[in-house]
Amino acid sequence: MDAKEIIARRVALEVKDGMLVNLGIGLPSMVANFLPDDVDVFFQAENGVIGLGARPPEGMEDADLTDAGGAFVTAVPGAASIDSAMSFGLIRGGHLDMTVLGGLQVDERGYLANWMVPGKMVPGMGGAMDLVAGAKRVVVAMVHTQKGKPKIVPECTLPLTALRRISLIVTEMAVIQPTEEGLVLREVGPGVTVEQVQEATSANLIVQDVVQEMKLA
Amino acid sequence: MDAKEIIARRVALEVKDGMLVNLGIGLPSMVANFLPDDVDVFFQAENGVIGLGARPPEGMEDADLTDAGGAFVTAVPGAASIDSAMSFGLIRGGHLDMTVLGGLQVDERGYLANWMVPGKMVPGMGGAMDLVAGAKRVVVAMVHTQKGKPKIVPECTLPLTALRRISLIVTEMAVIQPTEEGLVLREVGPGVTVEQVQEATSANLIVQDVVQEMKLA
Amino acid sequence: MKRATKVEAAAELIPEGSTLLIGGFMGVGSPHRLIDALVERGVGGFTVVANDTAMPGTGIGKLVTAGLIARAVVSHIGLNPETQAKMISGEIDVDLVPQGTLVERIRAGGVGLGGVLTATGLGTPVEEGKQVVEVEGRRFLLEIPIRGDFALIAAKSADYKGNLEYSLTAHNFNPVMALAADTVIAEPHTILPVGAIPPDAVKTPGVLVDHLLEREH
Amino acid sequence: MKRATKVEAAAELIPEGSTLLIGGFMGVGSPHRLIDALVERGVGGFTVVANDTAMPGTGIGKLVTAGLIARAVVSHIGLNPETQAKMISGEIDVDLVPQGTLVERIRAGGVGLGGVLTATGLGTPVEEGKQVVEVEGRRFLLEIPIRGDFALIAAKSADYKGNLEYSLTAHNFNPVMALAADTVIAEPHTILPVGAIPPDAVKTPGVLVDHLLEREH
Repeated sequence: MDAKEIIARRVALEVKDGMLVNLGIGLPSMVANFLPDDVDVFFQAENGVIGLGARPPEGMEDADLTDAGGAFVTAVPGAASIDSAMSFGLIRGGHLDMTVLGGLQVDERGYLANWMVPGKMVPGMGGAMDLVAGAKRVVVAMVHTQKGKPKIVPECTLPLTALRRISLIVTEMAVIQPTEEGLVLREVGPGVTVEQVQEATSANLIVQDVVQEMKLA
Repeated sequence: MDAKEIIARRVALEVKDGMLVNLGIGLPSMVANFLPDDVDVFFQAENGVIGLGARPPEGMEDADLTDAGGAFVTAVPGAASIDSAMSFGLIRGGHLDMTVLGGLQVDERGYLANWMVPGKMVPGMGGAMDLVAGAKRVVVAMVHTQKGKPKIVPECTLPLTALRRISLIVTEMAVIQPTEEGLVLREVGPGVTVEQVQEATSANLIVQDVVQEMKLA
Repeated sequence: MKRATKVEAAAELIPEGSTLLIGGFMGVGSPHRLIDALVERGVGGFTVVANDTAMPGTGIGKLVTAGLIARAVVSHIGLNPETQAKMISGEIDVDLVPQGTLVERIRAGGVGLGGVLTATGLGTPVEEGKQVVEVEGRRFLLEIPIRGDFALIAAKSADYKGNLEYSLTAHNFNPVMALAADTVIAEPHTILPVGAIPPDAVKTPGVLVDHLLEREH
Repeated sequence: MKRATKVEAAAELIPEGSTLLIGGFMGVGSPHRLIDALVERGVGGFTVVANDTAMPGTGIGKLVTAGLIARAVVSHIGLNPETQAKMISGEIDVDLVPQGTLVERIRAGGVGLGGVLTATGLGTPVEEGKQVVEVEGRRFLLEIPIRGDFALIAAKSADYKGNLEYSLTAHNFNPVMALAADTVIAEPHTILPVGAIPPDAVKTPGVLVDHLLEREH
């Protein structure tokens, strides 16, 4: 199983029945593939659909039904079309139960940086700042290191996405929960040791007695 | 012709083709009866319909289609249902071309008081403050005096409805335009003299060379 | 999926002293069966946020008559002499808010805004005690969010996901209130199978609705 | 009633240097025929307010390629390398705004609010130069209204009163932009007779729409 699949499978376990969930583009969108059948959730895309479904069969695409990345999608029974004011009203107003986003850095305060690298990459924040500021739970799904360099750091050096402590970090090596006391290591990846996680992390990790190995959906 | 009909007929001449118009309850609502046939306007009621039509025939009322006073109405072809956020978005956002309201007092600054008499009548402002603050044109339709006492006064003694100079006062005795310089007497009612208007008005009136007699629709 | 609730069971959910956002405009678009059940049950001390208190014998007017309201945050009480009498006697604490400001304050509470700036109310008693903020040389009142413990709303139809449609002037405050309460109880005239409401017709996404009343018999 | 306009005639209405609010999300729900006509005409220097600049060859991306944009107020340019290159070279001045804040600023401009308070952007580069307002102990950014000289919007269908319906994720910024410009030009896929769109289906009331493009051939 590659790193991305491990992450997507682990994040899928965070999705509970009845939730309204926003999945970011890329890795986070893979989470939808690993949900148990008995979990009844609505996926929201910030461009304006609640009840996002799978890709349509070829030839059945609709130019007016895409996800936030512009890819063709379908709508499940009971879906709703909303405009951007309602879409972000739901996000900022705390109606979104969970958002799963990628990350460039997360620090010991639980702050996320995921929208720009000054001088290199300035794509714009899109909906990320509203999602991180407003969703009930913010789960960051990312590979643990970037070209060997830790992404979980003492303090973000990149511009922050929001002044909000995120809820959970899921990487292929670990599940880490930001708390008021700092970053608590909750689980390690398949075959990964606590020491290996610590080596790949420049932030201080709080290691409690029991660190379980990740369950995967 | 009684005072109210004179007022309603004169106000009707202010309604131009293509306008979106809000008529208050009572006297202002009579204006709709005197519009020329070739004037194509939309009436808005602040409770949420654009394209208010006449009363329905008996037996064809709908409990979900009323005006802001709770009276049954119809909807013209091309009508739109809107919620209160959109309704007042249109009002406050300057999308309403004209509102016609009753008045308790108007003063030399052109300020209107029409929503409460402290200690006597505290019905609440309803939509009046938004209408007066936000509509492009505010026309006050009222009888000239209240039990012989002038309603057009040097300075309102009743609580104001808004810090906004209204556009026009129409009574059975006069048409008066508030301007930066003060209240300009534009027209007198049928058979009414300038002196009679001045006597019934405690505010200073600016009387220019030509004061015409009201035309009535 | 939401199982439809009996009206008595829904009323039982609401503790004494709760803050209730109640839809409707002069009784049009109010949740009449819920209101009747609350009167039947007799638990009160409520803070009611609504456009108005309707008339005695109608909609929210029944809650007034039954003595269940301790505080009313409304734009208008002019057509309910009982509310006025109880305000004067001190039984009900009445907070009068301009209609457009009221709906924006509820919307702000629902969509996670910290407040909105409006010119409505400047220079009137509404200004008292409020922060005035200057933006590009213009003065505005800072109006802060309103939220409820419960929103009691009426709708034309629902599906079993909780998606709602509204009818004509029965929209009014209902769609905005659905955003702004911890628990949303919707009273539809009818309930349709999931998928029977097209996505573009949904005005309140089902994710906002916690309880759905059984359809009318 | 609104006579449908030819797309070339609509493009001619727009002077050099205008501020344009343009609907669409990655090209979905953008007014494609209007954009093509603007490119054909070649007059530019526009300030474009939109969710994004799509991709080269799509929607607003065509305006970027044609060099018609002097300033872009957008949430995201990540999928258009041409916009990024022109930002770096200084040809386009790019103002990045969080998506939820962008839509609320346009809404505020449309519904007559002087500004809105949001926590989105606090502690990030978005905070720079902005007034921070404290409400009940919490800090918020004061975000001020955005309006356009023109709104260029797309719709599923219109009637000859200008009432508009939208489809699925092609709603996005269109309904809000229809509120916030001096002149609104709507590009519907089809135009229906007046009365053919039920009042409850109207998302943008026709009174907001100034010009209607001829239907597609």
